[in-house]
Amino acid sequence: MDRSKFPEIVDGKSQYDLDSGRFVKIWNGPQHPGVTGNMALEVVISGDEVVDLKTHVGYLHRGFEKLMEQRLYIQNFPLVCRICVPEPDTNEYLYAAAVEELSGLEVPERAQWLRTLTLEMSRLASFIMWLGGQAGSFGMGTVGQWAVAVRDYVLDLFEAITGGRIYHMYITPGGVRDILPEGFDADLEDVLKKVEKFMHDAEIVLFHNAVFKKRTKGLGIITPDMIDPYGILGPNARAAGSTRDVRKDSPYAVYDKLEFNVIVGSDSDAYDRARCRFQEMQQSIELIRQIMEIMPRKGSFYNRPPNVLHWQIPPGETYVKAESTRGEYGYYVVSDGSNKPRRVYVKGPSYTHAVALFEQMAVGTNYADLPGLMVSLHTYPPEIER
Amino acid sequence: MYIATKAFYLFVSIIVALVWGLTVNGIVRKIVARVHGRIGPPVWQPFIDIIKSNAKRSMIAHGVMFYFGPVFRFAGGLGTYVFIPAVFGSVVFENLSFSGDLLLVMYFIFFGQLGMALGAGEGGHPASAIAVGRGLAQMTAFELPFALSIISLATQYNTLSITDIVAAQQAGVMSWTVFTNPLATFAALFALLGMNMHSPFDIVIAPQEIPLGPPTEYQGSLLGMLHTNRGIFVSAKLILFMNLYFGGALNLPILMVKTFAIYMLSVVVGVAFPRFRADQSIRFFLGVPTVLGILALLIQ
Amino acid sequence: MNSLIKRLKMQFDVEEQTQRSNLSFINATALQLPALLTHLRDYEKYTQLIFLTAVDRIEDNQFQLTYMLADESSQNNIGVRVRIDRENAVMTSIAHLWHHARTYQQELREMFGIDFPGSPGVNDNFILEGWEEIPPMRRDFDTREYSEKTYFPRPGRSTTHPRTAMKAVDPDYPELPLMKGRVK
Amino acid sequence: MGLKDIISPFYVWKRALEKPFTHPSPLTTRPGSDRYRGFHQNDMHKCIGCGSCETICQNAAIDLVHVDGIETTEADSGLRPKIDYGRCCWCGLCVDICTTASLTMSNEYTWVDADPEVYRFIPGADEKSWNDTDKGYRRAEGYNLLETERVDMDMTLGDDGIKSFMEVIHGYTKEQAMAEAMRCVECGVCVATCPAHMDIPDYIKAIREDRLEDALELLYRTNPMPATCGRICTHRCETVCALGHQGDPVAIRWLKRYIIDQFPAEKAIAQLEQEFEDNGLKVAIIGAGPAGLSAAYYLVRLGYNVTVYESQNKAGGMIRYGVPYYRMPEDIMDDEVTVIEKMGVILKTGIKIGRDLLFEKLMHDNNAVLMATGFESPYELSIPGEHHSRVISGIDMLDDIANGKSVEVGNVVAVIGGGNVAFDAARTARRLGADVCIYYRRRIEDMPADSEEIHEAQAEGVKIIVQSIPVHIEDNNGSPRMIWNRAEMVDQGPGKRPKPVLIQGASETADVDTIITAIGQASDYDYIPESMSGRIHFNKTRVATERLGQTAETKVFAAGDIVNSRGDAISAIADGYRAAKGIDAYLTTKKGEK
Amino acid sequence: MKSTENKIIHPLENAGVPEDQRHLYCDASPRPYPALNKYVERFLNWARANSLWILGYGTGCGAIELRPLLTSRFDISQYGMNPRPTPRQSSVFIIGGYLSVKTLKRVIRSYEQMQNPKFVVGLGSCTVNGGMYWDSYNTVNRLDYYLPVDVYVAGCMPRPEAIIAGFEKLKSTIMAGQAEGANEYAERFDWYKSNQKKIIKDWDMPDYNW
Repeated sequence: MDRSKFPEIVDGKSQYDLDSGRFVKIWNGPQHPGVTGNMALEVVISGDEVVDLKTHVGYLHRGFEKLMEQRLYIQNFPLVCRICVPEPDTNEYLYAAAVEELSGLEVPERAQWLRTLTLEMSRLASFIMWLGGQAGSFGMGTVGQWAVAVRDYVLDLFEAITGGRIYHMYITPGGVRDILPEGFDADLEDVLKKVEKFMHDAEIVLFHNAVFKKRTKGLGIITPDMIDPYGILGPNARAAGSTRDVRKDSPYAVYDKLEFNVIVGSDSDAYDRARCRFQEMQQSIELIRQIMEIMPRKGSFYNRPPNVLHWQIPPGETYVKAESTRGEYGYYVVSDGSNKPRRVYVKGPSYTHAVALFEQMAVGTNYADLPGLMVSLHTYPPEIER
Repeated sequence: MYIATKAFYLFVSIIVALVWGLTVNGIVRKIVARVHGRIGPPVWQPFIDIIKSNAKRSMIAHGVMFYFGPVFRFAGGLGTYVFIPAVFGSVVFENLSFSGDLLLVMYFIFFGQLGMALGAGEGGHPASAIAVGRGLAQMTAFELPFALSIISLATQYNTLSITDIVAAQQAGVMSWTVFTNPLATFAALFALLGMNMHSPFDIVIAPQEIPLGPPTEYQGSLLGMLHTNRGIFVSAKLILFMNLYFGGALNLPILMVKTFAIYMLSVVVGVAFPRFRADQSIRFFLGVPTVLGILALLIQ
Repeated sequence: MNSLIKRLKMQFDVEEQTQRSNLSFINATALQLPALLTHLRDYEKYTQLIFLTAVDRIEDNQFQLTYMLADESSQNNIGVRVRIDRENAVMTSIAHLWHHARTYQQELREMFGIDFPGSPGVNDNFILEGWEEIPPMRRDFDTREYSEKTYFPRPGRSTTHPRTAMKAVDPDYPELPLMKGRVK
Repeated sequence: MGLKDIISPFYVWKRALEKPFTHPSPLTTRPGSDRYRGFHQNDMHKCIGCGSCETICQNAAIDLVHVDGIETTEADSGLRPKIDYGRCCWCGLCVDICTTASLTMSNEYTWVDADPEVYRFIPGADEKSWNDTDKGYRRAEGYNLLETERVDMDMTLGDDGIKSFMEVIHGYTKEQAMAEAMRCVECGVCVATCPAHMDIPDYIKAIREDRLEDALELLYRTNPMPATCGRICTHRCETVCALGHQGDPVAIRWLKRYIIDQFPAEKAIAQLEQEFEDNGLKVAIIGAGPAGLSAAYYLVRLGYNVTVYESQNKAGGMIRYGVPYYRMPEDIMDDEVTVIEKMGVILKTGIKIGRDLLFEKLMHDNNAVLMATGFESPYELSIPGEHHSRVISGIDMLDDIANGKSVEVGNVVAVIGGGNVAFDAARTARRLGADVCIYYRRRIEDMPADSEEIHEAQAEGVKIIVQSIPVHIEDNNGSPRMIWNRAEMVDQGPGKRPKPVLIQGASETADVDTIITAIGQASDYDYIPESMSGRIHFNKTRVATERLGQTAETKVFAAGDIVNSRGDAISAIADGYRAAKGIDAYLTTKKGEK
Repeated sequence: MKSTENKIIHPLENAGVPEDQRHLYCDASPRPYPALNKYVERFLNWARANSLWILGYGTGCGAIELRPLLTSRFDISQYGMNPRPTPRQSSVFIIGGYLSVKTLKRVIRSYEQMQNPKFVVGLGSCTVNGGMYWDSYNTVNRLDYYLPVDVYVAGCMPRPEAIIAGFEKLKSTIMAGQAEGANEYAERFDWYKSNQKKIIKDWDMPDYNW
C-alpha cells in the first residue's frame, strides 16, 4: 500500500503532530460498542480517513498460561474453555488432545464422534454470532437481533448435552463427560431447521442488500501474498484463495470420515469473507447432519486416565491444532513429568489478525468502516491475551 | 385576553404534539421490535425515560455553549412546531402560522441542528465532533432535494403559507401534492429519510463507532430536554410533511393516522438496510433525490 | 519430513525429535537460528510462523524458545527450539521475517523478560500495564502469593482436613514420632 | 447491484408477522436442562466428608467444615463441604470425583443478592429451595474419575492352594502396587479407624512416588510389625475407605505388605534408626505377642531397657502360633522379630512367668511391668459330649502345626465357629487332606472373620453351613457324630444384631472324623501371684485398666487381648503403643516426683 | 464492608496528571446527594427503576450472556432497559465477571463518568471472591473493594434468566430507595481510592473524573 501520504513511521511508531489540527486521536474502546469485546483501538484520523491505528489488548488478561502451570492436568480442563468465550469447545478439544497425546491415553471412537459434533455445533454458534455482529457493525441491527436469538437455540442444545450454556466443559481428557440425552436428535433437527430458516432470511436481506454490498465490497482486501508474512489463517486466508483448513490438511477427531469441501473465496474483501463464512455455516449444518447419521450410538465414551489427582504425564512436548471459526487454533503443551503441565501455550488465530494485520489494514480506510472491518476479520480478544 | 387564549391554545397544542411525538416513538419501537423478533419496550417507555433523565441528581458541564446545545435544539423543535398549523381549520391547533411560515419553519428545522452542533462541539468528545461534521455534511446533502422540493411546491401553489398549501389540497385525495407533484414529494420523502436518521442514513448517530454522535456527552436533564425535543420535533416534521404533501388534517385522528403513516416510511426502510457511510449518503442525496427535485422544479 | 531433516543436518548443526508424522522438533543454537528460519522459510516452504513462545527451564537456568513453523502445502509443523541464558535473556529478533513476530516478541519481553533488540515497539506495554514485579510468566514468580498479597483475600474461610477432624475419634491419637533424642 | 438488491431487504418485514423469538416469561418457564450444572446439593447422610471435592477444586471454592448434628465417627469425618460461590465455576469436577456420589448439582441457577458474603453455603445442611430438586448434573453412567475396581491380587487358591502350606497370597508386583496406590484419594478417613493410626495416605503416596525407604520409615513409626499387618490385619481401614462406597476399597493391607516385602530384615534394619538415648529405667514385658513386642519397640525408642519374657520357644504369640504358615510364613515372622530385637529389645523365650520366674521378682527388678499375655485357652462349647477325644480346639491344632507336630484330622472335619481361627483351622484341615465344613450360628455377613478369608476358604473348597447350632456330640464307633440344629435370625430391634434362635424340629446329624471348635479364647491369669490378686481388677475376663493401660497396681500395665475386646493384631499393636505411652508417662512423673 | 478506616479527607492529588493539564479535570471529590422529599423520591425511584440504561461495556466473560439478553431471545427492553454506548447516559454498570487490573482502571473511569444515581451489578463468582481466577496475578478478587455494588448474580456465567432476576432485584432495591451506591462511593471516597490505588500501579489519571 502506498503509505506516502500517511505519517512517517520511525521505529514502529507513526510520527504525527496532534497539535497541527490535521489529526484527531480517538480511542475506540475498551468501553466502546464498536470493538469486538473488551479491547481498544487507538485511532488517529485525518478527516474521515484512518491514518494510524494501534491495537491495545490485555484488558481480558487472566494469566491462563500461568494458572495452568499451577493446576493439575484435570483441573485445567474447566479453565481452558474460558479462553475463547464464544467458541469454547475448540479449546476443550485441543487441551484434551494435547494431554492425550503426551500421556498416550486412547480415546474411544464414540467420544471422538461426540467431540466432533460439539465442535461443529460450536462452530455454527460462533459463526451465527459473528454474522449478527457483521450485520450490526454496519448498522443493520435486524439481522444482529435474529442471529443472537438463533444462536441461543444452539446454546439450548449445548445445555441439553453438557449442562452448560456457554462453558460446556464437556470434552475432557479421555473422552467426553456424557452421551447425548434422550430425544436429542429431534431437538437438534428442530434447531437446525430454525437456523436454516434464519440463514435463508439472512441471505436474502443481507447478502442481497444494496447498502451492505456497497459498504463491504472492496473493503479490507487481503491479497494472497499477505497471508504468510502476516500469519493469516482460517476464512480470512481462504477468502484470499488459500486452501488451508486443518480439518482437511491434518484431520483430527473424525473429520477424515466426513465428506466436505474446503470453501475458498477469491475477492478476499469483507463481502467475500462474509460469503465464505456463510457457506461454512451451511457446511457446518451439513456436517452435523452427517455426524448424526453415521455416529455410533453404543459403546464407551470415556477412557479413564489414572487417578486424576495424581496423574503424572511423562516429559515431552507437542503442538496440536484444530480449525476454529477464526482459523487454526493451536495448543503447545510441555510436560515435565510432574502432575502439572510445565507450559501451555495457546495460539489463538485472532492474535495475528487483530494486531499485526489489523493495524496494517486499517490505515487508509474510512473511520466509519473500522468496526465493520474489524468484525470481518472475526477476532475475539480473549484468545489474544489469554 | 386574545393573547392569553392564544397562549393557552398553543400550550395545549404543544403538549398534544409532544405526547403524540413520544407515543409515535414508542409505537415505532414496538414495531421495530416485532421485526427484530422481540416484544419491545412498553409504548410509554419514552415518557419514563424523560422522567428518569430529569431525575438524575448530578450533572457535568463543559461550558456555556454546552448548555445551549439542547436549548437550541429544543427551541428549534418548538419553533418548527409552533409555526406549523397542525390541524387545518382548528383554532386550537392553528398555532402561530402566518403567510410566510414555510420559510420560517425551514429555518427552524435547521436551526436546532446547528445549535446542537455548537453545543456538542463544546462537549470536547471527539466522537461528537466527528458526528457533527458528518451530520452537517449529510444535512446539507439532504437539504438540497428538500429545498428543491419546497421551491417546487411554492412555485406550484404560488404561496409560502403552509395553511394555504393545505387549503389547496382540500379538494379531495387526488388534489394532494403527492399526486399533483409526485416528483417533489419523492424528493422530499428521501430527504425525510435523512432527516429522521433511520438507517441507512443514521451514520450521524451510529452507536457502533461514534457512540450516539452529538449527544454523547449529554446526560441528565440536558438529555431529557433532547428527548423531549425529539417528541415535538418528530411531530413537527411529520405534520409539516403531512401538510405539504398529504393534504393536511382536518382533525386530530386524521393527523395521527397520516403522520404515523409518514413516519412508518422511514421505519420500513430503516430496519431493512445497514447504514451508509457519510460520503456514500451524501452521494446518494446528491443523486436521485436531487435529480427528482430539479425535475420537479423544472416541470413547474 | 525425514528428508527435510537430512537436508537440514547437512547445513546446520541441529538435533531432531519426531513427535508425530506431521510434527517434528529440532534443536538449534541461538546463533544459527535466524539463518535456519530464513532457510526454512525461503527454501523449504515453511513459510508460516504459527507462533513463537518461551518455556522457562529454570532448573537449567535457561529459557527455551520455540518457533513453530508450518509448511504451506502439507501443513506439517516443525518446531525449532533454542535455549538461551535465563540471566539477561536476549535473542535475535525475527520481526523482519514475519510481521506478526513483532507482537510475539513484545509479549515475550513482557511476560518473560526476554529482550529482542531491534524489534519494533518491543519495550511497549502489550498486555500488562504498570507491572512492577518480575515478569509474571517466569517460574519463580508466584502468582498465588502475589494475588493473596494484593487482592484482599476473603476473611472467615477455614477448612479442616478430614484426617485432623477424625482425631476426635481417639483421644490417644499418636503424636508422631514417639521417639526421644537419638544418639548416633 | 441491481434492483433486487434494493427490494429484497424489505423481506425483513416478514419476520414482523411471525412469532417473536422472545421467551415470554423466562424466569418461571425455563428451568435448567436435566443435566444443568446449577447449585450444589449434598446428601448429608451419604457424604462421609472425605474432602476429595476440596482436593480437586481448582478454585479452592470448597472448605470442609463441621456441621451441627453430624458426629465424627470412624467412617465419617463429620465434615461437610461448604462451597464459596465467589469461587465456584460450576465445572462439576467435585461431583465427578465424589467418592460416595452424595454431591450433585441441581438444575437451579438463580441466586441473586446484594451482599457478597451470603454466597457461601453448605449444600444439604443449609436450607435452600433446590435441596430436593431431582434434576441437574449427575455423574453419567460410564464416566467416573476414580477407578472402582482394585488391582487383583495373585493368589494360589483352590486345589493348588491346599496342596501345601506355601503362602497363598503372592503380594503385589511394583506395577500392581503403583496402580493400586494410584487409586487412593488421600482423604485420610482410614487413619482414625486404624487402631494404630498408621499414616496410610502418606505411605500409599510414597509407594506411588516410589519412595519405598520413606514408606518403610512411615510404617515403622506407627507399627513395629508391618509385615504381620500387611498379611493378616483385619484392615478396618479398608471398611471405611472412601473408595469403598462406590467400588472396592483401596487394598491398603496389600500395599503395606508390598512395602515390607521389599525389605527383608537386614535391609529394613539398615534403613531404620537403631540407637536411642538410654534413660536407665527398666521395663519387663510378659508375653511376646504383638502387644508385648509393640510396647517393647516403643519403649526402647523412648530409651528404656526392655526385657520381654515369652513362654513359647519363639516370639510372636498368636501370630506365630495361631496363624497358619500359608497366611503368615515363618521366616517373615522371624524377620519381624529380628527387626524389633535389633532395636535393642532383650527377648527371653521359653520362660514362663510364675513357673520359671516369679512375678514378684519382675516387680522388684523393674521400674514397670507390662502384662501382654493374650488369650490362649480355648472356650468350650458347653454342650453334651464335647469332651470326646476327637473334638479338638482350633487354637491347639494351629499351635501344634506351628510347633511342627503332626496332626491327624481324618477325612471329614467339622469346624464350629465363624472367626478367623475357625477359618484358619478349616483351611489347615483342608491342607491336611480333609473335607471341611464350617458350622456357624449366624449368617455369613455376621461372621467376624475377614471377608477375604471367607472367600479364600470357599475357593479352597471349605463348605459353610450357616445358622447351624451344634446341640449334642455323640460317639459313633470312635469318631464323633454331631447333632446340630438349624436356627433362624430373630430381630432384636434397631442397633442390635439379630440373635439366632433354634428352629424346633430342624435338627440334623453329621458324621465326622474330627470336630474342631473355634468359638473363641480366654486368658489364663495363673501367673499373677496371690499377693497381687486384690490389686489387679478384672472386668469379666479382661483386665481392667486405665486409658493408657495402667492397672490399679500403678507399676503394672496391661495390653493386648487381655485388655481390649477386638482381638486382632493391629489392636494389640495399638495397645502396645498406648501402654508404652502410659509407662513413659508414669515413669516420667515418678522421676519428677523424686 | 462498611469500614470507617481511611476516613480522613485529604485534598486530592490528581496524581499522574501533568501540572498544566490539571485545570482540564475536576479535582474535587464527588459529593453525596441527599434524597428529596419522600413522595417525590418515590416517584423518581419508580422512573429510575423502570428506565435502566445499561452501559455497553463488556468487561469480561459476562458480556457474552448480555447479548442474548439485549436482543430478541430475552429482550430486556420489555423491562425498560436499553444498552447505552456512553457512560454519561447510563445508569447501570454491569461488571461481567472478572476484572483485570487494566480493565479495572477503565471501569473506574467509566463509573466515575456516570451520573448519580448509578448502579453496579456484579455478574458471576469472579465479582464476589475472584472466581476461577482467584490466584491470578492480574485479576481483582472482590469487586466491592473498588466500587459499590448493588446486586450480585451467582453463576459462571449466570444465565440470562438469572441476570434478569438480578435486574428485578435491582429494581426493587431502587424502588425501596436503597440503591445509593453513588452516594456511598462519595462518602467513602478515600477508602475506595486507596484500594484502587493499591493495585493500579500506574495511576496516570485524575483522582476523580466526572
